[in-house]
Amino acid sequence: MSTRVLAKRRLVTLALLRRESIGGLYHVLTFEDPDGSAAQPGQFTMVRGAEWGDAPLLPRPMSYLTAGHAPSILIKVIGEGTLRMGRAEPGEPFTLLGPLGEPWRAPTPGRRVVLVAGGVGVAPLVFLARAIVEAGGPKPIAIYGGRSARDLPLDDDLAELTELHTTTEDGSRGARGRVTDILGDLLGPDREVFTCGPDRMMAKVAELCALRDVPCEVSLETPMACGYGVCLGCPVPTHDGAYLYACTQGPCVDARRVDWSRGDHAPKKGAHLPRSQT
Amino acid sequence: MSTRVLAKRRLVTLALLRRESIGGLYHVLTFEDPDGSAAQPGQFTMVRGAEWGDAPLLPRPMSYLTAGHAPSILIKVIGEGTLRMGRAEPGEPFTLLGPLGEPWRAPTPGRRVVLVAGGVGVAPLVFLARAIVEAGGPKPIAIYGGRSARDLPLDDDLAELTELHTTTEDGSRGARGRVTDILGDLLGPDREVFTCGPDRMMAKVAELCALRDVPCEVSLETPMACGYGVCLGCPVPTHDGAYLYACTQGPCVDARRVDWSRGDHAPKKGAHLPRSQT
Amino acid sequence: MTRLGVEIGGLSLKNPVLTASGCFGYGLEYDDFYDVAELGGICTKGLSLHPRAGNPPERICETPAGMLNAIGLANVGVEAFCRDKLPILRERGVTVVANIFASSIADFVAITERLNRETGVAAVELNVSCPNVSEGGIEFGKDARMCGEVTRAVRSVTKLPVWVKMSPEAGNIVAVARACEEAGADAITAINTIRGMSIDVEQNKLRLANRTGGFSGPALRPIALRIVWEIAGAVSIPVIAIGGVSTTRDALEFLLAGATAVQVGTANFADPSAAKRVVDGLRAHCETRNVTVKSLIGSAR
Amino acid sequence: MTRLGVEIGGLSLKNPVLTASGCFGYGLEYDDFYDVAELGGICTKGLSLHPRAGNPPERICETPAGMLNAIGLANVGVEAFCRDKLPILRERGVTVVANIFASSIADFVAITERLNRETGVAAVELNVSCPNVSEGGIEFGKDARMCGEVTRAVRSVTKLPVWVKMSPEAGNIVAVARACEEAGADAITAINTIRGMSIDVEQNKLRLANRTGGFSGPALRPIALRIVWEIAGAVSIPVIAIGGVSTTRDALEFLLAGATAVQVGTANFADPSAAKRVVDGLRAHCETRNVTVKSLIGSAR
Ligand SMILES: Cc1cc2nc3c(=O)[nH]c(=O)nc-3n(C[C@H](O)[C@H](O)[C@H](O)COP(=O)(O)OP(=O)(O)OC[C@H]3O[C@@H](n4cnc5c(N)ncnc54)[C@H](O)[C@@H]3O)c2cc1C
Ligand SMILES: Cc1cc2nc3c(=O)[nH]c(=O)nc-3n(C[C@H](O)[C@H](O)[C@H](O)COP(=O)(O)OP(=O)(O)OC[C@H]3O[C@@H](n4cnc5c(N)ncnc54)[C@H](O)[C@@H]3O)c2cc1C
Ligand SMILES: Cc1cc2nc3c(=O)[nH]c(=O)nc-3n(C[C@H](O)[C@H](O)[C@H](O)COP(=O)(O)O)c2cc1C
Ligand SMILES: Cc1cc2nc3c(=O)[nH]c(=O)nc-3n(C[C@H](O)[C@H](O)[C@H](O)COP(=O)(O)O)c2cc1C
Ligand code: FES
Ligand code: FES
Repeated sequence: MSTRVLAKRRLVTLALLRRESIGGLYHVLTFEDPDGSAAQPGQFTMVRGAEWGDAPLLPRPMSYLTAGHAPSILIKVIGEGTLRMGRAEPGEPFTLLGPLGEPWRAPTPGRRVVLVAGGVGVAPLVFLARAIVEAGGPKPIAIYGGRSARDLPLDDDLAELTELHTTTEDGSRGARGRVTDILGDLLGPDREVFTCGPDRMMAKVAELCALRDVPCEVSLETPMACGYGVCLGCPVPTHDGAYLYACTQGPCVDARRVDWSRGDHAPKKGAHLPRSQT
Repeated sequence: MSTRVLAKRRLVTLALLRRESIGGLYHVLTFEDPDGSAAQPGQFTMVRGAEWGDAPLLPRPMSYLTAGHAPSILIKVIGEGTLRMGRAEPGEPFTLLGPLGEPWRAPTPGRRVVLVAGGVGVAPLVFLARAIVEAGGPKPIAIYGGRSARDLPLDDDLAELTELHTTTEDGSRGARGRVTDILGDLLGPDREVFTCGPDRMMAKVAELCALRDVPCEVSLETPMACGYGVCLGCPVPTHDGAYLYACTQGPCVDARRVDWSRGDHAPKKGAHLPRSQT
Repeated sequence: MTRLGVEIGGLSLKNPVLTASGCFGYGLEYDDFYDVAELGGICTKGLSLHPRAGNPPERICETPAGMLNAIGLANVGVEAFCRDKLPILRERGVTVVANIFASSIADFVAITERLNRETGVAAVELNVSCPNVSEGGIEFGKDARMCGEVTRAVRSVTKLPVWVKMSPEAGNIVAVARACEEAGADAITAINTIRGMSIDVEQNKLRLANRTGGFSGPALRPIALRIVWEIAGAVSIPVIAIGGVSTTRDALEFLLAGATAVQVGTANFADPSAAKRVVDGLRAHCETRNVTVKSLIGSAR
Repeated sequence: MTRLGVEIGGLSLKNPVLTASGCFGYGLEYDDFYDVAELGGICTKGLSLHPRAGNPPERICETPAGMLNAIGLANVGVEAFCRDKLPILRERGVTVVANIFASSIADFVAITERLNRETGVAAVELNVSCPNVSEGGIEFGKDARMCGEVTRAVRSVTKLPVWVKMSPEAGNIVAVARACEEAGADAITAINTIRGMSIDVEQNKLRLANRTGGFSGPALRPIALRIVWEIAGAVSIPVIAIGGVSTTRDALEFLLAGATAVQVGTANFADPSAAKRVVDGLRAHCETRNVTVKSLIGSAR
């Protein structure tokens, strides 16, 4: 599966091939790429409607769900950009800048892969699971959690590719609770974890893995302006008091590098800064 | 036909029923209006895509081509707003604020109407011609000019409703030249003119009418922000050195009120102001 | 206490949403749309001592998520306003803030004295910051001392609440606001437009006859928000926010930053009911959360 | 003479398109896209005497047709730049403008002296106007006298062309530009960002950890254009325009207004080849019309 040689980054204008509305706020967008995308699992692309004009201004970072001649992304509608993506019609042109960032590192031979997914974080993990299975690797275990059954997009893909455990906070599917409630039982010395989802989930997963000395790879999510290393808008605090840049040094990194207690990954604090002004 | 009682202005969100591309840069957009629009010929509407977001910001003034339950407009693609209109698909929602402005005044009984159209200025004149014909009035004469045959959208509507004379600068349709080259022959004491088109054309039409003492009604075109009288962005110079506001005192006005030599209707001068700065 | 009500100096507003000067005419064009008395208030088009015809066309042009205007303060003059417009507004129960401007302190005082003779004016808003006329006061607006003087002069001749509208082009806007507070202003309004320019490159000419125009609309909002935050932290009188408000979300952004009320400007052009929509949206927001507008003010600080 | 070439002080640029500081890294991330040597030049991320880690997240957020950034001048420091980045750029024939900033005149001088020892630096651009760090120089940038002093000090220690980058927040930006011209600047760069703010109303918190951030992108363009017009009318050294340039049309707008060159900033984010597209577009524009870029400069004035 994935090698360390990363494909050349390209900015291409691709027509939307199809948009599948898969329930709730989720859609899968598939593009037509005559040249084919050589993205590896864990890499992402900066996506923008070619006809958006001056606003929304910035492209949106989206993990590849699949690559090749029909690259696809899974989106959750949360703001103006994803709203537009969620109502795009086939034929609509989008610019995609990619593949970007560090992919998932190659699974360690001899260790069984445990995927821990939350919400749209499932996309790069489905891509990874498919790559592992296609390469003939051992079927990964997956834990997939959300608030309710509606918040588990692509659960059927994961069910097909992995030994799947689901959790929902309201108990509407799988075990009631969170992924981290059942993760402990699935960790072991012959396992390794790949996780993508909300920060708080990933921080907790990283903590559990660290306690059990299980390797843990996370995919970081931060706002990004450029996605390719020039704006310095995507810092993630590291333990040495410095930052790593999620777009070029991530998004996939060893969980131990991240200082989950600092910065945006810590509880939101912006509003509670001391009140002195100007 | 049209009476002086103007319909209440409404801001409505209407779905695009169909867009007909009628060659060149021209499209006819027809909307679905369950309540029906009571617009009169010469009135306009401020049109904006309901999903445009923050840019383009302002609605675009467009003359009604038809009213009723399927109000329509003729657009020429010239910038970002009309570009978007020109690629809108059925179902796309638009906001329309209208009907706005002063319609054409009622034709004077006993006078034969001469319509002088240039480019998209044809829309409010087709509407007027249809109203006259439907009211059983005498068939209007029309002169319709453009650079070439491609620049005469809706010429067939006009041909059906009026005794049509066309002019093109390249001679590709009708007489070679401009509308004002043949207008003189069609003026007379029993005639009256309604004109809409580029400023320079209307200024010349107004001049010819004034010389022959033929009543002339023009439809003014200026940039507009609000379209309903509050921004004061649409002044047109009048002979008393003051301004009339095109959106509420126009767009249809007696040509004699306008001072064609001042302001935007005069040759562009903005760039040639004296150089003193700040 | 009502859920939406706020106080600005001595003045109670039924809700914190007003319309911005120059973007709402004299409030009389809205009969077809809604009852303007439902708003917290309206600010009139800027009134001068004598009527003004305004600048030649073009007066407006669009820019990314914003627009430029160089209306040149066309207005009917304070006399015609008092005679023709105010009686109708008063009759309808509209809370009317008279936005006024002049090129001398004497004229500011004269306009105020004319307004003193009327009932139905809720406050005067001093436009010391219009960018579009050479004598329009932006020089007042950029200078703390002069701004304070204008405020003091108007303050001394009227019992009406006095609001002063800030120019974002002042080098030290906080100092200007403080000077106005000291001079007796009841509230600070922020912000007026910033001067911008646009060139039609095909025709190689400036888009506005006046060359520059005031920049407004959503694009301006982040700058306005920063300035409102700064001023609200520096003065103890209420701050009324303006700049790119078109949705309830936008209004909340300013309220949370410390504004006591907001004014809706450019948004009226695309939607004449914009301000009414914001009132309704704030009401729904507060009802859902069972909070008052007052409790929201400054809560992000 | 080439069709696209321009001169800025003694420096000849092959075309009038540069990339703006902070929006292009150190010019080394573009191998996959195009040859950066095809540009008129690049301005480096702001360099300080010592490396800086920058501000905590969130550092960026989007606004209507614009964005805010509070990077906090994260950079590798002038030493590492000279050691690790400059040799590669020099090797490739890239025209490199070193954007530098400091909180004291002594540090501005020290950075410049370090750069003096290198070949391959085409000019220094003094960032006296970064809004995102308290010691970052915006106070220099708002004050004509101080700005002149910084310029004079740097001028006196280097033979490199000195460009000074204006803060749009100066109350009297023309006076600042003139002071820099008098102090020996070879060019004025305008503009840096204006401070803005954004609040997430759902979470009731500021979007940026630094509270305020610099406002950039298309939304800023009308303000930048007005300022460039004003400065170009007031100084006789070249003006290099920045602010929302993303298309050929935008670049032309500034050239016609009197700028000798433009810098492309935020537009690089959505399209890494944005600056190259503008070069190609200007070439096509000039070839079609058989004109030179020089002949366009200031032609709308
Ligand atoms: C490496 C990476 C991979 C991602 N993969 C996916 C994916 O596969 N599917 C998916 O639905 N989402 C994914 N996201 C999150 C996605 O980028 C945001 O949901 C999206 O940018 C929101 O845009 P908007 O316009 O709808 O929201 P708005 O709130 O309107 O966005 C405003 C601005 O904030 C930024 N922003 C808002 N939320 C986020 C966020 N959570 N992360 C980063 N930037 C944000 C936007 O990019 C934009 O610049 C990924 C993010 C990163 C960094
Ligand atoms: C009363 C009236 C009726 C009109 N009827 C029609 C019609 O039936 N069909 C049609 O195609 N056009 C009509 N126009 C012109 C039409 O409004 C403009 O072509 C349109 O606004 C251009 O928008 P844009 O975004 O494509 O161009 P841009 O150049 O991108 O527009 C930028 C800004 O300039 C304004 N603007 C640009 N050109 C004009 C113009 N000629 N007149 C007014 N504002 C302009 C736009 O509204 C916008 O605010 C009418 C104008 C008026 C005033
Ligand atoms: C067309 C127009 C005319 C304006 N006229 C005035 C005026 O007469 N007096 C004044 O104080 N402000 C005037 N303004 C400024 C607005 O009141 C407001 O401060 C500014 O537009 C920013 O708010 P907005 O972004 O909501 O429009 C005008 C603005 C516009 C767009
Ligand atoms: C993310 C980011 C970082 C920036 N960093 C710097 C910097 O280090 N030094 C500087 O002088 N300007 C910096 N700027 C300002 C830009 O160089 C430019 O002046 C501004 O963004 C306006 O141009 P634009 O609208 O084309 O982006 C930065 C801008 C952005 C968006
Ligand atoms: S997103 Fe620009 S550096 Fe990471
Ligand atoms: S367009 Fe606003 S007053 Fe006419």
